[in-house]
Amino acid sequence: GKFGEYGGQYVPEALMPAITELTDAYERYVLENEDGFMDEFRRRLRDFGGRPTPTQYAERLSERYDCNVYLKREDLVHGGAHKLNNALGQVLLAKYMGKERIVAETGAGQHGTATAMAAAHLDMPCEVYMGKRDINRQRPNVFRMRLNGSTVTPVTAGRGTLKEAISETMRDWATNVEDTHYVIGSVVGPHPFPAMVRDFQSVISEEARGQMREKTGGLPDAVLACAGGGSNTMGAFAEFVDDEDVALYAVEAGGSSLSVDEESGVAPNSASLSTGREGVLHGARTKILQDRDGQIMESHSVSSGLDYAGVGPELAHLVDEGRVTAANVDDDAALTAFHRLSQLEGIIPALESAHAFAYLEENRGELGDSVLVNLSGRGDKDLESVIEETEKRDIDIAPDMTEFAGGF
Amino acid sequence: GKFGEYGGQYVPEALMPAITELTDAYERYVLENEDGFMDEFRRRLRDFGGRPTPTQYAERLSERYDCNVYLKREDLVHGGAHKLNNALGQVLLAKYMGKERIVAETGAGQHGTATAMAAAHLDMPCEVYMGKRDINRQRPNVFRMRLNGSTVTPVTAGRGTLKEAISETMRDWATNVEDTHYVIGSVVGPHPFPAMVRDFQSVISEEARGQMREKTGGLPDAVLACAGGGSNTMGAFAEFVDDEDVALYAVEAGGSSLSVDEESGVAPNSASLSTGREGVLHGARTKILQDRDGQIMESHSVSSGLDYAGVGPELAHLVDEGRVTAANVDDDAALTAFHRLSQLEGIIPALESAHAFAYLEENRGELGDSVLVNLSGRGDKDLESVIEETEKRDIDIAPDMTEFAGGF
Amino acid sequence: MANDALEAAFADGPAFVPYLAAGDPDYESSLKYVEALARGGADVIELGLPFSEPVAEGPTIQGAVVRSLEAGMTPDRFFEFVEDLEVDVPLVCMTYYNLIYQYGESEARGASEASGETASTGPRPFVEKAADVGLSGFVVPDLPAEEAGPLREACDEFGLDLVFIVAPTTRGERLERIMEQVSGYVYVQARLGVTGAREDVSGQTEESLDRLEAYDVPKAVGFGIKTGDHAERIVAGGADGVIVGSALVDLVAEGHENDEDADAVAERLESLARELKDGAERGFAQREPQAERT
Amino acid sequence: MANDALEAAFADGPAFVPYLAAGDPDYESSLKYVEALARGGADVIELGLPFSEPVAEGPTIQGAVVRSLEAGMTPDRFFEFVEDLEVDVPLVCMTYYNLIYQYGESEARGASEASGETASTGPRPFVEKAADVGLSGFVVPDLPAEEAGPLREACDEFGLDLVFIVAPTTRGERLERIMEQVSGYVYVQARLGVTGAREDVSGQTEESLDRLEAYDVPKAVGFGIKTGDHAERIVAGGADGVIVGSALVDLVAEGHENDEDADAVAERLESLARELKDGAERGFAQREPQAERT
Repeated sequence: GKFGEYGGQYVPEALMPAITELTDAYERYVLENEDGFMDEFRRRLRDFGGRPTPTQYAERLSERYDCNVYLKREDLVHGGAHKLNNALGQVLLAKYMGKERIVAETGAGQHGTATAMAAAHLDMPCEVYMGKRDINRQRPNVFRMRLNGSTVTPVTAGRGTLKEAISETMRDWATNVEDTHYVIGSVVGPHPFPAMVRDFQSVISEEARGQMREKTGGLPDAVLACAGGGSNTMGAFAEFVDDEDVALYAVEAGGSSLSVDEESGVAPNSASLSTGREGVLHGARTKILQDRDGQIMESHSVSSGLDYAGVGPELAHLVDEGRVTAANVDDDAALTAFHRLSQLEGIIPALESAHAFAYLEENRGELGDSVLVNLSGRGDKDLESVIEETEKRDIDIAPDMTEFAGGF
Repeated sequence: GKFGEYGGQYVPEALMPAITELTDAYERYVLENEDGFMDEFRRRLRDFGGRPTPTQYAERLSERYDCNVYLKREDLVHGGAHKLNNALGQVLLAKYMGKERIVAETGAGQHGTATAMAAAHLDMPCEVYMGKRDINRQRPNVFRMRLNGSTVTPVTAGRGTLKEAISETMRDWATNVEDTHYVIGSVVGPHPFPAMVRDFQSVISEEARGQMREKTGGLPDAVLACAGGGSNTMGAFAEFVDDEDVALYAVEAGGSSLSVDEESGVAPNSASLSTGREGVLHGARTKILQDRDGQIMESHSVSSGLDYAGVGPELAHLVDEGRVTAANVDDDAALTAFHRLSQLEGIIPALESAHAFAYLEENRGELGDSVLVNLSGRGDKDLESVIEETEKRDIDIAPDMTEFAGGF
Repeated sequence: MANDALEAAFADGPAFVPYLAAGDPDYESSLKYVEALARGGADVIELGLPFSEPVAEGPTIQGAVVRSLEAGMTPDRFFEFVEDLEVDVPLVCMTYYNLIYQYGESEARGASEASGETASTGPRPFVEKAADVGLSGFVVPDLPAEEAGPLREACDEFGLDLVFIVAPTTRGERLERIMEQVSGYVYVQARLGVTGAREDVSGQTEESLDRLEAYDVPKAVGFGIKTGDHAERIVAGGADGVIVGSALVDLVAEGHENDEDADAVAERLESLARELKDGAERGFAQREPQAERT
Repeated sequence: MANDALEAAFADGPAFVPYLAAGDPDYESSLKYVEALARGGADVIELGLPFSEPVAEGPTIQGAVVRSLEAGMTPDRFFEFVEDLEVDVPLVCMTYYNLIYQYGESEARGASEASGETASTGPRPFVEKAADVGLSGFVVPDLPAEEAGPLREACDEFGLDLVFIVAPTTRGERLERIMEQVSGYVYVQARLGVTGAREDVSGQTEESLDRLEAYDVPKAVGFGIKTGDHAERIVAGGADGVIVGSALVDLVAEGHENDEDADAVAERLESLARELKDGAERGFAQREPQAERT
């Protein structure tokens, strides 16, 4: 359960037996494919989730950057992002474990909607905790969860965003631990979550590695993925970690600045790998945005899906080891990359994924001849944010926003 | 260019040479795979579009209906619907023909967004005509087209909906016919469009037929698809037409009533196959919603994508021949089916596709042991409509709408 | 073929062929407007029977279509309109094929509703009725030669002409196919696009006229002609007639918007008609020597 | 292990162990409140050092955490607070591990910033400081026995106790592992869930006490105890002490919301403390004969 110094199980005692039980189930079902769990998981990922997703050669980006750019198209997964890979795996595992209820937290709503879809598909009652402020910002996602039959419970504590929702979900779990499974949405939390979520997400790199070999006869020189909690990142990297010639770049949200405001407890970025400090949050030791005392900071990013003060412990370890390069781009660059990809490739990316493309733009020519970018999700969910954020800035490639001033 | 009495080329003389040129290109590139056109098309459909899409066994629907229900998951195609199959084919064909500009019309915005994506992908300038009223109702789709670099031109004629947009696009084409290709969005219009669009969409049934064989060792007893213009319908049926034991059901929008109001020129449905009369519209002879004199009626459906007064000539012919059964379900049934699928299967369907599921509900037990339903698109685009329309009705399985009263 | 009136209208010098939508903006005013065109020197009048989806028309004539439909125009009213008109020039019905086709369908439907059958009768009943009220022929913008068989037959049966449009893009075999079927006159579309008055005259016109030189049928040029000067240049360039629609409809629209007296509008229409007719005649006078044509 | 104060507090009859968050709702009032608890009969006091993500707490204690943080509570202020307190009962610091861990980190960072190195010092500096100001031990809700090694070592070094929580779900090997490490007392979590006052007493408590019977360390039961009656039943059921937090914090919150005088609130706290302490003692009196326990 450790990745170097990182990881572990820092949770209330009441949860420890559940975590032990989950660790056991993870080892048996996921690692050893007991009762054909992994076969069923892969089958459902295929038929329900739409896998495999393509690895696409991006003609116009390749031309622009004078290298071969490939896109791993996780935006095509059911629900519009890689999130389903994990949600489906965990809900299915909960079923194998005989659990009767699912809880999950969500920030922007992507993990919540993925879990709600998986729970409906597998006929499991599901309750999703979501900060009150996020609920107000992400009403379509709230509605989608409700449509799928899930209960969405507002969390009013603190600033009403993701980290409060995570804490609240841990409380529910601690209360109902005997019949409930907590579907954590990223490679964070206590062991076995970081390893398990990585394993469910590693289908991304497993497919991409084969597809790259098929298309190019070899492996890419670099793999780029955006990093918030790090689930798409670890998913995109996992099968390449042992390929030493493949450089791995985890691109975090640089937000509006890499500095922090300790007074107000706010970091105007979500760059835990780049600027965070080792600590313990939500069950694991990892890199965290925190003040001098150890109080957790409110993070910020134009992309709500990256907006988290921690990061997966394994990713933190791989960065420390030098295997993964931690990088970041700011809000402006991400937003510009969003517009660029939409126009050049006919793909509207999630603002999360746009960070990886912004890094590609900023480092053109320096990443090798063959670059694989994980397009972790589609941007339909971000349209309102894009209008709002584009209006504030002077992005010359953006379409005229006049007609959309103030949103839809 | 005829399907029995239906079809033909009823267009202004100025367009005839373009149509002749297109017919020639269709025969060479599409039918004969000249210059490897179809290979490139299929490759792009795979890598850019995300094909093949799965044929999924729907466990909970199967249980509910006591038969085996399979879903052809066109909702997983890039852009969220089958529309890209055709848009990508036509934009690519335009490139092979040396055209330098794309025009298209759109009603709800699905074909427009698909065309805008394909045009960006293939680096073709694109102008999309859209009724002013539709623009106001579908602002997110307008924004998506703009993001992809397309121009969206409002059409103020008439009631400002799809049929006016089609007429306006034909006018643009008639003006710029020498360097411009008109990407028609369905199996309608003058020959070769109905045949060509069917061929591009028939990848749906080609895949599904193979997938059903693989999954069940045979073919389904019935195939259900919703029908507006009929592109997903013909796509889902094409490869099954020769399988005489496979029953084919085209489910139209019954709207609020199958009657018509000749005085106001409005049909409160879009059931051209069920209630329309033979006539000539937008370049083809087919079944049309028209008044006694032959003036075209305004159609209506809760699903804007089915909201069209005509239907593909081949589909009209197959209905006359008895090969396809024309059916319809009303707005209430479609909306209820939308909620049912969302809750039972974790898939939020397009309101269009929901019509096919409503027919399944209404005819449970009568469609055979194995039923394939074409899930033509996802419902994210319909969330606002669903709120508005659900509020008006008493649908007991719908989630509580109070919080969403008045939209997002 | 059977009807001489149209060809005859082109026999003595250049023909001026104005267009108006019947019933625009209302039945009574429209009667006056069409009669004003006749007084202004029209040799043939194209009368539009409005269709809800006028795909070949620009904004001006779309406006006329909407006004006429809103005022209650229908095929039956159109035939009455023709009967009520007091003009002595040949009239051509310009409409879209569905209205022609449905006229027969709906008659047949009325007859067969009891029996539950639906018989497709095609365009014959419409043509028969047209002949009956004294129309001389048809222009059907969405009916290319390839689909025109049934209408052509009915026209032959009842002695009406079927005018076809030749576009700048119409060449070779297609041109021949059209010219085999055309009668009355050929409508030479001056430029690509849709109907509508323009500020200039297109070079495409001359090319088209050159292509048509070998054919014997009168050539009337339309699309974009707005003034006497345009008409002059077109006829000087070799056209046997000019077709003018949008410029005239603009006057009707203007009068309607300003709530003007129909007689005042009719006077302006007559005056513009005269200008156009005069322009055509000036152009015709310049036709010798033909060598000067570029 | 090294510190006898905690075990001693349980030696003479049942211990009443109240909890308050230090600095809630402000530094000065909080001092008064904690002192009131001591006057009300507290045998040990659990003092919360608030952490921004209190995952084990219910809404009541979350509220206390927010108030205290907003009033400026920090680890350094907390140590001052302990020094400023005038009470003569042992104090246990209840906090989350990151604050303990970071205290060392930030000290080390201060020292190493010039050299650019980052040394992980772990919990030792925090424990050293805690011993310095006279704290007797720790409860760390997010630190299970498996991860407690470094803190345990530091506690041993400086003679502090490390209290562990035993949940209703803690059994078998896990229980043994905890009981090997625990010192001072064991915090018996009366029910699943998070902290918070409840209307009833859970049957899970008795089961837990049964499981712990073999172990020698004092057993204090917490989670949900609200009244003297609750305390009575819990102690009658075999507990060596009762831990009460939310019911007391409720009084602090109430006073804060109503802008009450701190002394008035302190009085009510003292009174509730006394009720709870009395209840515990009544319960203890019923302990013989033990056979009556179901």
